[in-house]
Amino acid sequence: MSDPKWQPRIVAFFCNWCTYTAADLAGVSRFKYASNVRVIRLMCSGRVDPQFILDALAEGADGVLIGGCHLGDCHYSEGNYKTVRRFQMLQRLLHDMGIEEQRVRLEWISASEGERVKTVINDMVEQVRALGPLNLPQHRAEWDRETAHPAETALPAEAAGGVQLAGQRAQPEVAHA
Amino acid sequence: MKYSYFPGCSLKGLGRSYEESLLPVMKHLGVELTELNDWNCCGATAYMSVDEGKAAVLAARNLAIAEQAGPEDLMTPCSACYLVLNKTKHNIADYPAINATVQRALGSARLAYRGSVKVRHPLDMLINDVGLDVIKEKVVRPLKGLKVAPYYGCQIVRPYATFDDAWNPTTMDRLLATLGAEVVHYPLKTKCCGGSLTGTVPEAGLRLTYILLKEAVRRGADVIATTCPLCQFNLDAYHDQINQRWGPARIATVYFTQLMGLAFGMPAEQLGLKRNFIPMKPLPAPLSKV
Amino acid sequence: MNTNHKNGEVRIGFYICHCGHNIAGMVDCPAVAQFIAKLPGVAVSRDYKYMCSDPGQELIQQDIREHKLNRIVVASCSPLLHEHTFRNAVAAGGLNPFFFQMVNIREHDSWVHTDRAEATAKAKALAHAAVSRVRFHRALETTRVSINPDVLVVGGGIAGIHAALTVANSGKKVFLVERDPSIGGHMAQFDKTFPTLDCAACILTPKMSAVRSHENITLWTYSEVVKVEGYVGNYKVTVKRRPRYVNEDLCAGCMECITACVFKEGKFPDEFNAGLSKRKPIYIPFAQAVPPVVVIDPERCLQVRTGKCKKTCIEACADRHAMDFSQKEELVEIQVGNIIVATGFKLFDAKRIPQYGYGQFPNVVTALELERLVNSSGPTAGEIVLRDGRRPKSVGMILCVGSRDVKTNRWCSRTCCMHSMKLAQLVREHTDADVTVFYMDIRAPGKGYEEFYDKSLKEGIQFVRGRVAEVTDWAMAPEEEGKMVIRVEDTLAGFVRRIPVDMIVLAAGMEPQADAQAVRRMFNMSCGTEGWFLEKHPKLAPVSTFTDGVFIAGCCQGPKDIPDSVAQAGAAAAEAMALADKGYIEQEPNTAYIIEADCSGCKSCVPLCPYTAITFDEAKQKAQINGALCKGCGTCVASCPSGSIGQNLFEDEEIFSEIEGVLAYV
Amino acid sequence: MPDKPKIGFYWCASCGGCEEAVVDFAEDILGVIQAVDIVFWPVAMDFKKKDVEAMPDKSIAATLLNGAIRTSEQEEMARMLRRKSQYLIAYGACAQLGGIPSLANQFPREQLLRYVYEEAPTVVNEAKTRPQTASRNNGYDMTLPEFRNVVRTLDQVVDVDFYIPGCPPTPKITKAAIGALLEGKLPPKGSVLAPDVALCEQCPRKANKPADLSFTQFKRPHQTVIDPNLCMLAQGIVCMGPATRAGCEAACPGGNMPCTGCFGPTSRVQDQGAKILSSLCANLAAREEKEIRGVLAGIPDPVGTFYRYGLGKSMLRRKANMPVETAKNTP
Repeated sequence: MSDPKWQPRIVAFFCNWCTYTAADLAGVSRFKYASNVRVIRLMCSGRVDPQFILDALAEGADGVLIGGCHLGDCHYSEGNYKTVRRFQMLQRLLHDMGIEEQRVRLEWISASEGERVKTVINDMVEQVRALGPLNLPQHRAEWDRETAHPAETALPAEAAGGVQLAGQRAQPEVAHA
Repeated sequence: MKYSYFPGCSLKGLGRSYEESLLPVMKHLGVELTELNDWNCCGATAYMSVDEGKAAVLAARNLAIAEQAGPEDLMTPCSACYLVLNKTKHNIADYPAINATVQRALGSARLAYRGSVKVRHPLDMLINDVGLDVIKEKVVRPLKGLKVAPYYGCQIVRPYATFDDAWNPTTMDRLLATLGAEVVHYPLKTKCCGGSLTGTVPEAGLRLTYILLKEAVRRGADVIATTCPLCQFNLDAYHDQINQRWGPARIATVYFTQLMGLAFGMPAEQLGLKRNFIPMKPLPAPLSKV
Repeated sequence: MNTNHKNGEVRIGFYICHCGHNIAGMVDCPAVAQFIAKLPGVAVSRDYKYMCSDPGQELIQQDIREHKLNRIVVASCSPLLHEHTFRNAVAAGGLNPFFFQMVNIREHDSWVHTDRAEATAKAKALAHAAVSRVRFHRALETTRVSINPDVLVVGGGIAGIHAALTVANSGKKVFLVERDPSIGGHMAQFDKTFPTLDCAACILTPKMSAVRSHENITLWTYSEVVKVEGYVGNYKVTVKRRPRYVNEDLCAGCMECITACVFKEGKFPDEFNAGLSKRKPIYIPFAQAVPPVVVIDPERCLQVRTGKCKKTCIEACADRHAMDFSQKEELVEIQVGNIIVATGFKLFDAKRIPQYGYGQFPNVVTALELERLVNSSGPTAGEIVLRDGRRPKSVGMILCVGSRDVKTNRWCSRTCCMHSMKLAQLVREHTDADVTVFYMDIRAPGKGYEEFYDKSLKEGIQFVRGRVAEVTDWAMAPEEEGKMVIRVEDTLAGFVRRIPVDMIVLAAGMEPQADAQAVRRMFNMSCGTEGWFLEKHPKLAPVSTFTDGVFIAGCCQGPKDIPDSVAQAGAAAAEAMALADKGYIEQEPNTAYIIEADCSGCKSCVPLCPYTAITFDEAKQKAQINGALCKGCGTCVASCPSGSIGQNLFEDEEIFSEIEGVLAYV
Repeated sequence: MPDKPKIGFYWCASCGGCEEAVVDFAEDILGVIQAVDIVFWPVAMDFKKKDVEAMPDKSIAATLLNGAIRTSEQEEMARMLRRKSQYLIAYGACAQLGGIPSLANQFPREQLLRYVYEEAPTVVNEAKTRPQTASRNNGYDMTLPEFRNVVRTLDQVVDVDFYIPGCPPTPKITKAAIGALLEGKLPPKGSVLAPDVALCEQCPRKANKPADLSFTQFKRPHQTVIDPNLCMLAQGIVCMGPATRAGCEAACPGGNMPCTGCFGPTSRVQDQGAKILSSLCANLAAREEKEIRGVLAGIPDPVGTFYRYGLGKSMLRRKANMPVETAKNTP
């Protein structure tokens, strides 16, 4: 896609105790970095379900960044070990599914490394920018053009209480303005 | 014990007495030195400041040849060679750009350098490989009563303090003590000898040389022991000018290998000792017979 | 249970805070509010100057009443800062506080971005995510954990001592654990203290004995914490008590055993005198030691090492029977509610800067060694003398040794300027020597400190601005003979100087303790990159850590002088007491739970829990989670292969909708 | 009996095993035939497309459609049967999840055709002839369905009422489904007609799984002698059971083979592969990155292992950045 206005969209999952706090510190220190990363706070990088990463990519993220405490420093003592193990397999899976490893990154950033938040995010944004858009939703749309009518289930389904269930989700609305 | 041997230009020229003493001493200790085949300038002197890239290539060629020659460490006595070869080794490892230039140049001569060569200084290898106890056994004429100021010069411990402390090196002190000499405390052991400034800006260069000599004399040393051809020359060759400028500071400067030779009972002339401008003071008995 | 609420429609109230200019300066708040207003389920969407202010909170409560809101989203600063504030506001408005979600558009947005359009877009995305997520929130109850009022203080320096006394005076039990044989720390080694020059012993000793006599304080010296389990309010701590081979209760500190020791002379470097004097294998750390009982150095005592000794000490002790070579190392377990860590600092090893000649020239000493020399109870009874007994005619003091130097430590050790000036004045007092201080900057920021600097100048102490290049005994001029020469570029005069002196004092800086990393892991704290223990917030929570119930005081948090250490110790004590007096702490209800009907009993989750909160119920053939033990990391939730574990506040669908939300707007 | 409910069976991209599963009813098939009119079942009975087209919409009570959707014809039939049936039921793994055919979503269409018609070792085809959507053969116009770029699940093409999982579905759950259908005791639309709990609950080896299992290596079934009683995972054999819906009564573990996941995930899981990956990896014993990599090397093909039946329905669905080629079967 040769859209000059294209900006990478990166979803980040930061652990509450180290990386999220480091990002706060980066803010307090007024370090300036790229605005492409959207942070989702979890208590521990161990909470990062591989489904979250696949979903983020499937829903239109060009990259996913996971931030946790350094190995040995996990607030829950072992959580980040689970993360790094899952991560290694996920990387192979993504590779086999045609998604470049550099789109998904795992970084250990301790609560005091505010500056590292800046460097890691800037670095990753540039990395992903160089790779170009992933944009799986658009790919799916292209794939499905060959079916006569779009599948009914591709429309948003309403669940009880007027609440969308995560399971059957609409395509993300595209950029305003 | 086997080493590849890189003499460098000095040891074939001005500093030949260094080689003249080094080779027999090493032989005597059962150390086998194989001179590199077709070695070239190490890249020191003006080269480094004119074109670092070309200088690196020059040095790297020697490293490449050494790597080809075999697994032995590369021993080089001249401080300048020692520093430049080490520096190049580090730069090739640390800076991809330099590495690229070097490999490209080497490639055109069907050479390559994989980075495996260890560059060693004789002091390093004498203390850590041969060992002082072995050396002690070889001492037949201990240098009793000879007061020696150990002078290391600036290059072998800085910036890469690989085998000795950068501020207060002691390997030569320990070696000289093993030979039976009395090592005087010499706080200027790593200060600058004036380097090439002695030729280019004498008032600056010679002053530094003078300071070194003066301090050695003040400390009551009979002789300065050095590891560096340039230091040896500076400390040996300019006494007349120094005398005119600041007054006398007359003391001989010899290579530590020459003192080893004497202690091993080798005749002075075979050790190139006769080449000095300022000859070593007649030594207390029994050495004086030599 | 883990599906969204079924009770009618969702009515969301969204509020975006300007935070003065902090947010509004970079984010178009009204635009964000308008964007959010269009999203399904949003009933109210407003922007306001200061949401955390009373009127701001009142606004939320009013809207809850008037617009029947049942979900609240506030976009402002970090949840780590104000989540509690707004939850309380929501609760005051009559809603369950967990029907609330916070969006961090200050620390994570307005403060770190420079393009208004981009920052605004990001704010919209983050807000969109929160709005999508909050739909799924459920009413939750916080659980209360009761707090054991007893407090553990680790480290018996001035900080630990002050903290222990403060807590004990409030009527709570305190365990004070000190690694050395006596409490007192570095302060006990000092002679006088700046800027008042009152004697350290005079102000410290009373506090030390107060610790010993205090009915609420259990003092364990020569002991170390080796294990910490549990959580805020309920810590289980294991303390290793090393044998001192002397019964503390029976020993009267008469020291006859020391006189009687088979070692007639002191033979081993005396730690307290910084190695300037010698002690015997049996010794008393220093005159005012607390407890004032002797201790035996197991590495040195013949009896302990070989078992072959005349044991003259036992004879000397006679019928007091205080000597006890049968003592063994023991592990004691205690229960406390709060922990105050005050483990102090380590002095920079001046040998690491060889050009300053420490360890090479006998008359190069550290500031701490000089402290012992000027101290009347020190090895020279207060005489400032060179190693050969002469009195120095000239003394040079080198500042920032190991500090403010990229090659060693980058930080300023904060106390060295004042400390050195104090010593300079003492040297002038005790001798007629010229004193020259070599400094980069004189840092005297404190009450009466600048005045102290002036006093030093008036007393004729020379100040030379420049980083000393080297200390050498190479003399170039007659007046340099037999002296050490300090070579330095005088950056005010603008040339290189050689200054000969008899004695050189190195103001070695402060470093984190060698075992700081191990200690911080044990107490589950964080460290800054330099190795100092990390406070929860540099301004608003300076003595708290990221682990509830663990507080820090004194130099383990960073270099500081005595007044600051004491102030911090008081603060840490107050924090601990506040928790203890409240008696309980509300715990974030972010625990995981197993949906029993859905669990297949595959046991995959059981080994994952670091707190063994997950067990397998053989009867039901299902896994189950003990909510009291669960800390809410969510690792098991992410791992359950059949999606049968939920986590309050972090449900799958909540996170999925957040993902959708952040991606819904570029 | 005119008012017997009409039932249809149809197959799309599938191996035929699902049809076999119906035949596996054995005598019970008679019971079914008693209860219903089978109005469409190309495999077993001679019906033509036009017969169905002739029927009024919604006149078929239920159609059990198996197989994934790969060709234009399959899609067309699916849409028609959707129109004609009150209930359209995705029957079997391929219709529900894409099944094994959807593993083809890892490859571009052109590569598949080239391999099948030119490169496969058993193929002799110098002319490199490929099936054409339209051709003329001694005077007749011949057409073939178009081969699509993507393998789709049934519900990615038409609205689906219920799912009967399995490769193939067991007679038991099929009968239960048909029974519920006849008695009108149907769960909410979109339900999978099998227990919403993982297979371990039904697994005879469940009791023999240690509660503190952590993996030091992974083996594939042919690399070891499988203990007939011990939990597969406890033997280091990748078993999809914990991430797979129950209902088959652990047929494979019962037959001393690990579960490969054909019943798909529970309703609470969106991506079966991601979940088993998460669970298995979290429980590794290794701590150093190198060790971890070593242990995981025991699973050489993550996609084929974790998504053997579910790639078409997975979050990524198809290998990213793959071309969408012109809708003609010509090279």
